[in-house]
Amino acid sequence: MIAGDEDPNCEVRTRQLRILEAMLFASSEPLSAADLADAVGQGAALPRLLEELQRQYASRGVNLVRRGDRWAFRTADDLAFILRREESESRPLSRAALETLSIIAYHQPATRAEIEDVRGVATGKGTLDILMEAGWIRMRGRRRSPGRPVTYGTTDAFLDHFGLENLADLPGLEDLKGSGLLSSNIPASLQIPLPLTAVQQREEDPLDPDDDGQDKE
Amino acid sequence: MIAGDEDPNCEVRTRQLRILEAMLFASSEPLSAADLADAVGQGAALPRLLEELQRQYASRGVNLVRRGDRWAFRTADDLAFILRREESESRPLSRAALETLSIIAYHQPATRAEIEDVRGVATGKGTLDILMEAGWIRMRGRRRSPGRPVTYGTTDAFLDHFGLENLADLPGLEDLKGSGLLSSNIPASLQIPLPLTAVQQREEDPLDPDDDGQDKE
Amino acid sequence: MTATEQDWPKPQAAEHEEVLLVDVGGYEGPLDLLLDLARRHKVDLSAVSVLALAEQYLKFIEGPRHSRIEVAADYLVMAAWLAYLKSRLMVPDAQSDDEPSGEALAAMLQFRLARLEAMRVAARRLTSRLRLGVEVFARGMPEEVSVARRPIWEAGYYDLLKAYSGVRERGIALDYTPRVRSVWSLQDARELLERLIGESVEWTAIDAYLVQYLTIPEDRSSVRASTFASSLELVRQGKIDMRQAETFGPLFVRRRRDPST
Repeated sequence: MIAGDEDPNCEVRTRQLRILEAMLFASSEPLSAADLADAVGQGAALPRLLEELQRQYASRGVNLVRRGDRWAFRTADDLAFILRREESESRPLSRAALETLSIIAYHQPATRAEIEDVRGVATGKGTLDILMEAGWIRMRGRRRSPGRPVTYGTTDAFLDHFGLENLADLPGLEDLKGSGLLSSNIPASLQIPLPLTAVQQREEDPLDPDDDGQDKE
Repeated sequence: MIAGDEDPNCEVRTRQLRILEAMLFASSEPLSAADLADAVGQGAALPRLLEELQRQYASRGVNLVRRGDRWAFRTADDLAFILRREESESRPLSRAALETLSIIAYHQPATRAEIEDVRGVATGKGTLDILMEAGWIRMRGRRRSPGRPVTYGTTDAFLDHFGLENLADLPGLEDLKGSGLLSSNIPASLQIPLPLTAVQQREEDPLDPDDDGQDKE
Repeated sequence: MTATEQDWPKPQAAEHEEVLLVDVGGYEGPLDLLLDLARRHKVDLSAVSVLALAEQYLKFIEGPRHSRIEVAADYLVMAAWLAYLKSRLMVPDAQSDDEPSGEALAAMLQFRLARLEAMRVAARRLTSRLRLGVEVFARGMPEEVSVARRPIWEAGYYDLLKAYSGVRERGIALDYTPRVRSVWSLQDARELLERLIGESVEWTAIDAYLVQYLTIPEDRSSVRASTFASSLELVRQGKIDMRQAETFGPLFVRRRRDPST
């Protein structure tokens, strides 16, 4: 069943593939290359092995997918209608939460002020909390700007949930970039004093380990 | 990749296999034939499909196994080791263990009673177990004396860990005094055994292969 | 500039009156309301007349403002800004003016509307993807990885030797037997003194009585200490007298004469 027989180290390779297969199958969470490397041995050409495994499973009912820097087996997209289950979430995300999530996804790293600037309305702290609790966003760092506001970004779990290989897969990302709608640097001529402006500097510092994201009063 | 191409309804069959594969993968419990039948269509020859799937996965890292009249994917038996991860953590050896180890090193082969005699304190079995687990001591044999007590000695790993070429490298009485480890006003009667000179005197029998070191009651 | 176009289709009055009754709280802020107003008439936000939009907003907000005092400040700030924008759009720019032109402000508003719209579309596209746990699934029966914690024991060579030395020294302490010293008890000393002094009433140096006992060096201090202590006791009991002529001089003792005899 295993392809790649042309390889002289076929037996070793087959075994490495089986180990990867078993590990990825056993876990419900995506595994990082580091997690996998430990099991197959440091010398193994992990990227090529994963590629091979991905190829072997491409036509099957279960596919090997990449989620950020992690890998996981997921059921094939085209079987969605057969496997579809009722949404287990007791309450779906509010429009505010969904909008905030997509603003963070497309603009990351984004501060709360920037999110509010896009939405034109104050963001309840609860909205960010819900998204963090869902594991889809996280605090990334602090913007190098007055007040050093916390910046938010999406997580690998976000990629996993929405079936994205990486952030470049965000639907319509290229179009949005092309139209300048994601540009944070609004031309100076368009700066308006009222009603809502935001400091749009991109620089950020990574979050300190002991920084809980609370702003100093 | 999918075998069974000899089947005229290959495409249907391939699709049925993919559905089974995805369902079995995603299910939180083993599935019965009845659970699966709905998804692949009532007309399908389910037993043959499952057999086929089982065959396809037989050589892989994950196998399709039958549990009673239910089916599930499980990690291949020979790869069970990847599911047991060992995490090591450094811990300092207790004083009791250090003392016991040093006594065994100098006085080997030494019985538990002899170790206790030197330490002046009863030595818990746990202490010896820890040293054996660390790979630094081993059971050498049984003393040819009443009760035939087990004798302990150090291992090559012990030499390795402490950077000794052989046991004769252990510092003698004068070395210990010279380095200030032993106070200089110790009685002349105190002897530090020369490593393993005692072997000839202290008769011991090698441990039988089936002797687990337990003392007969 | 599309922002100054005057061909904004006027909504029918009836419909407009209805809209006016809508609680502004139903909108997520003034930008949401503006976007909603814009989208009622144009799909392409870049073609929206900002001037007309501003007028609509101001009209919209007037209703609740009069009927309900608690219209959110956000809406009023936006209303004020749109009134300002309107005036900038209607009055030609003065060259010396440092303020941004009406067109620039209008373009900025369009940009923000388009950006908010884009994010809404993005959110919809995101949620219409096949989602994990809804259409796509992870392994349902993950096989737990059991983690066995294996201690790596740390012990240095010095620790080992220190431990051994410690144990051996402790062994010595266990074998310790105190040196047997001959010690004169006070009782013995007292009996001896009484016997030696006897009935002698002559002043005699105490060392002279003890001379034979003081020859053994190890015993000397014990003999002295015990006999001295005992002699004090005998003085207290009125059995002997003692005297010392000078500091560190010899001690003299004699039997005390019974005053009654």
